[in-house]
Amino acid sequence: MLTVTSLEVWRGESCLLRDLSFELLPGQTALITGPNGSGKTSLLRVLAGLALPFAGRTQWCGTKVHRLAPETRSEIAYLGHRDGLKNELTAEGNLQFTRDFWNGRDEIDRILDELRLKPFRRREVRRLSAGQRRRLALGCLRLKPARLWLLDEPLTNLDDKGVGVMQTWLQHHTGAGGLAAVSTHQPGRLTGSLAIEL
Amino acid sequence: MLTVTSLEVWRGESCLLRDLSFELLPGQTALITGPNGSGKTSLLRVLAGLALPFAGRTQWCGTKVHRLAPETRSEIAYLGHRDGLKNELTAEGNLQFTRDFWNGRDEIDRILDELRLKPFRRREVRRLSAGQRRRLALGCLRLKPARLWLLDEPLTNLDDKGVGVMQTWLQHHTGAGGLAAVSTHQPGRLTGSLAIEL
Amino acid sequence: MSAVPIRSRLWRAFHQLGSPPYVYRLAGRLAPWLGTMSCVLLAVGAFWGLVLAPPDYLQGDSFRIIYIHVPSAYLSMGGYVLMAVAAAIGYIWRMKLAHGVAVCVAPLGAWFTALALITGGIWGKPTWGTYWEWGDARLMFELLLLFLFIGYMVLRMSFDERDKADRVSALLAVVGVVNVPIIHYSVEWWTTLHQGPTLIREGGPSITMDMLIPLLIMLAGFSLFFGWLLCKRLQGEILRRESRTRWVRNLAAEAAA
Amino acid sequence: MADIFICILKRDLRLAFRRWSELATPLIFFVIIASLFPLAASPDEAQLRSTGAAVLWMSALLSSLLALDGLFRADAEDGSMEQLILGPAPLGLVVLAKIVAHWSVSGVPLLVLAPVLALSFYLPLTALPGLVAALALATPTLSVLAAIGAALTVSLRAGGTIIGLLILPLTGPVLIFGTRATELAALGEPLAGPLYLLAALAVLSVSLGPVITAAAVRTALE
Amino acid sequence: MADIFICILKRDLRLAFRRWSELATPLIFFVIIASLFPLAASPDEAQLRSTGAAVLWMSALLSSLLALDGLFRADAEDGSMEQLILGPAPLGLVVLAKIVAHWSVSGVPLLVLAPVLALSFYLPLTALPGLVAALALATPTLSVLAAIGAALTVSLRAGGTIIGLLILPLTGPVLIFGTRATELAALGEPLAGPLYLLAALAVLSVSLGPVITAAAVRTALE
Ligand code: HEM
Ligand SMILES: Nc1ncnc2c1ncn2[C@@H]1O[C@H](COP(=O)(O)OP(=O)(O)OP(=O)(O)O)[C@@H](O)[C@H]1O
Ligand SMILES: Nc1ncnc2c1ncn2[C@@H]1O[C@H](COP(=O)(O)OP(=O)(O)OP(=O)(O)O)[C@@H](O)[C@H]1O
Ligand SMILES: [Mg+2]
Ligand SMILES: [Mg+2]
Repeated sequence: MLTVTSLEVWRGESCLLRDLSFELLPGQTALITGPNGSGKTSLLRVLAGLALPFAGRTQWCGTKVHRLAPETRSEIAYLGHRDGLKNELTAEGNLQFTRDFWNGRDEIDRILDELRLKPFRRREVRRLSAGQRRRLALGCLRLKPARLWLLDEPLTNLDDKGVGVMQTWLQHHTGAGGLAAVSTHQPGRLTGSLAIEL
Repeated sequence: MLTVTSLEVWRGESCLLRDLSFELLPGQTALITGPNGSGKTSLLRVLAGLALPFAGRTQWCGTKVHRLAPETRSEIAYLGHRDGLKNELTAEGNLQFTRDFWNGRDEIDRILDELRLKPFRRREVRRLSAGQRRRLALGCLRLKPARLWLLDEPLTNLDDKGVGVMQTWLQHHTGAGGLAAVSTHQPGRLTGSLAIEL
Repeated sequence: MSAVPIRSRLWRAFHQLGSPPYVYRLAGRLAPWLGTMSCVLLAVGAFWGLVLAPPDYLQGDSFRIIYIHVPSAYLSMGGYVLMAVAAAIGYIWRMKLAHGVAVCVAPLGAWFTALALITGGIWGKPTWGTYWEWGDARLMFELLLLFLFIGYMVLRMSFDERDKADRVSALLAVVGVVNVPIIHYSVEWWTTLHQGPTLIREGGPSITMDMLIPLLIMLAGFSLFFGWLLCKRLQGEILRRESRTRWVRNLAAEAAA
Repeated sequence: MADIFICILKRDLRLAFRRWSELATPLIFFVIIASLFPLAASPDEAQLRSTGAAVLWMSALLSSLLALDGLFRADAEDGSMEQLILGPAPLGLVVLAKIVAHWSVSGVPLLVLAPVLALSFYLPLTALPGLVAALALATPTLSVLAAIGAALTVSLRAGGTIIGLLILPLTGPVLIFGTRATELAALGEPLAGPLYLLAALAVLSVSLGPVITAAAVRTALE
Repeated sequence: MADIFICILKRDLRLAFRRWSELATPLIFFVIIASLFPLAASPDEAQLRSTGAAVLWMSALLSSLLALDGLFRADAEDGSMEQLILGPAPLGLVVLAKIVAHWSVSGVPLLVLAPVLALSFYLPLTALPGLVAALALATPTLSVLAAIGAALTVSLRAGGTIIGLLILPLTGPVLIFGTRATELAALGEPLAGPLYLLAALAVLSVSLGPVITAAAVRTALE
């Protein structure tokens, strides 16, 4: 129910995408691939409503994404190159905040467990390793009651186990009727029903 | 000629490495692997002399790394999780600064070309995509007249072509008698003569 | 024509004002008129004010700087309001051209503010015995208005994407508009050296006719001069903003031919 | 709504307390400025009394500007701001909660400390309630103005310094009414006039400020 | 050695000019502080003259502190500092170059502007050379002190404000000698005494400061 119609995205002086249209239905995953600088991040930011397209529309259930009311906006969850965690809070503190702000699921313990972050739950985020931070960011994503996941290279810095967890979660999410658009440089490690090559 | 003798590295309350010893000779590449949080970054920072080990020694040509005189120190080049580029300078400006500061090779054009960053040479770094930035950081590394490369997940955010370039450069570097210690989560994409599993 | 309801005619006019080529041509056509009219008015007003009008019974001839001071002071404030309104329109309706207007007004407004400050200072010496009085509210807020103009320009220049610069600095322009009424009422709210309202006040202007008329003429002349400068700058700004569009390239081709 | 407000408030307060230095320093800044000043000026009583109010207000203004400089920067740099923008609450509300959190760790202690400093500037004891009232009404406005400045410059590296340029012109009225109130209080005269004006400014800025700030944050990070 | 110094100097100057607003704003900050102050205080000439010097020095101090806050923070956050630490030059030299670069974009314009402000505070014309000389000797010390503070706080999020806490007490002597020199100059008396002291402080801080700063940076990033 994410509908993209003849989208055109510019960055500075150059046109990155022209006339991109696709429709993402419940249960589908779109894998966005393309060389460095081809516009994956720019596209995902437009889909999230963080940036405006030059032309064309991106609609979520019929409404333009940057016009969504706050309640509906929370059906979309975005995870960019940056993790969006607070360095000064503990791992658990970050998850708690996400849960309270997004009015999310109460599954912090289970998520910490699956991510193997239990031993670090009381450690400040800035003392975590790069991969541990990325895991935590994925944990925050998982807490949100969102139906559409927009993920920008979620596998960065993850080890094999971490990749495995992400794969399971993604299957779970789409299996329950969720949608996902994921950019990645390792398309072999994720499965998608829709391939968007930039 | 990097000699590591019974190294012990702590981070906060926990011991990450105990009694690690190895020797890296000219022409060799050490691949450092291990799950998230196993201490790859910590080890590389110790090897570079940025952090002090709890016990044991790391020596470069017989001198402890954090005691190296500035001239010898420049034989070691380190690239961490962060790119170490100035956002406000152009791609070319960053390379030029690295060349001047390190008294490095005069190969900016060739490097920009190999990295396919020629079209972006005059673009400020903060307007580059994540992968383009990582490429540029690798370009800076390549300019330095260093014999030992310490690379922390150099392939992050790179596309296939970028990975290819890195592979070639690494072969080139070790082929010419250089040394390298590289941490990675994708050991399949790099070849090493020494495997260090944490 | 008469069948078109007024609402939609207004709407069409508004729409046309959003079209760069239309405004470019409009500004090109208006500029010569504004230029000549302002020259004439300024010449007449200057002659009348500086030669014909009688000297002030209190201040002698030094009062004649009023013919520069008051118009530039009014224009500094009017300019700010114009800038803020244009910026607001640009922000709300995403109209790039309105941002262009705000951008053009800013330096003009800053110059007129500076002129008001300088002429006020010069005038202050003979009347108040000092060029500048720290702590006089009108003077301070006029200075702050200059800082606001400068702040707007500095903020714009610190962004390197024009779109973002437009939209972010528009917000600053809008917030800063509170300064304008403060400047106007400062002489009533605080006891100041500066004299109270003379022209815009209840019960009509408190100034003799033979001083008032040349002042009004100068006021009109200055305003038209401002408009002329604005048209000129706006044309340049439009070309810069639209340099990648077909009509500008056609224009350049015509000019070359 | 209310629980989202409280949730952001709690987060920002917790962050502030994690970095207790951040909490203490605007204050100490305020104290040091206000106490270095008499050192630099000649410390004679009559003169100190007459400039005291101005120095107090200037340093209150500067320390609140400094405290708020990082209000959005940290969030913007680590990507949290994007998450807050996309969250299920109106951004204006989030911004308001952040401002309130910041005010309660930077403004409130200032209210407590100001009387002490005022006494050291030889202001009469009877003037203190007036001074505190004026500060209590003025600091919210200052916080909101600083927040607007912080939002406008959030994507600029030079934010810290440019904010001063953008916002100080707007703080003029607050500063004038504030010192006026302090002086009236020192003379023992009624000071309802300037206090009303300060209150009006506070209402205006607290109601409109967050909306403008939210727009600025959103635009700057676009 | 020399070319590495110049190379860092060039880099930092270029970074400053890329963000020319960063260059202009400490200055404008300085002007605004110094011009808002009389608005808050009662603007009578005799009093302005007597507090003028103090206000000038306070605002010079604050604007140079603000300008230097980010001296190492930006480099530390994007990972460049690690590269500079591991580079082929003694870190003290690198730090010195960075301080010089910053001083020449924040201190020098201040020297140019101060006389103008001094005149508007009714300082006599003959006092200006003394004022400029004092500022020229004092600003390097202030820059070095600010750099030490910036280095000590580089790994803390709240650097911006804690820097004031750490550094302001140390600036006491500079401030005292500086205003003393200005006052002497205003009275037309010989001011060699405070100038010598300022010069001694400058020599001391420029020779020892960079080494201390380098050590602080290295430890902070360990
Ligand atoms: C630097 C000093 C001065 C500044 C910054 C200044 C500023 C201004 C401003 C901003 C206005 C427009 C106010 C409004 O329309 O609400 C104004 C108007 C005026 N000024 Fe000045 N002024 C200065 C000095 C003087 C002096 C010395 C005189 C004469 C004694 C003077 C006489 C006037 C008059 C007659 C008006 C028209 C008032 C009205 O119609 O409301 N000004 N000035
Ligand atoms: N500043 C710190 N204080 C305390 N513990 C830390 C600090 N930094 C990292 N750690 C801990 O040290 C361990 C090793 O971290 P390190 O960054 O070396 O891991 P890594 O192998 O590089 O992991 P990754 O693959 O995720 O990058 C982790 O468990 C981490 O939580
Ligand atoms: N702020 C900006 N201004 C101008 N151009 C930009 C800006 N940000 C990115 N670009 C350019 O836009 C293009 C697309 O960037 P984007 O980040 O979307 O790429 P990407 O597909 O995500 O790449 P990567 O795989 O490296 O993450 C790049 O060529 C980049 O240089
Ligand atoms: Mg990307
Ligand atoms: Mg690591």
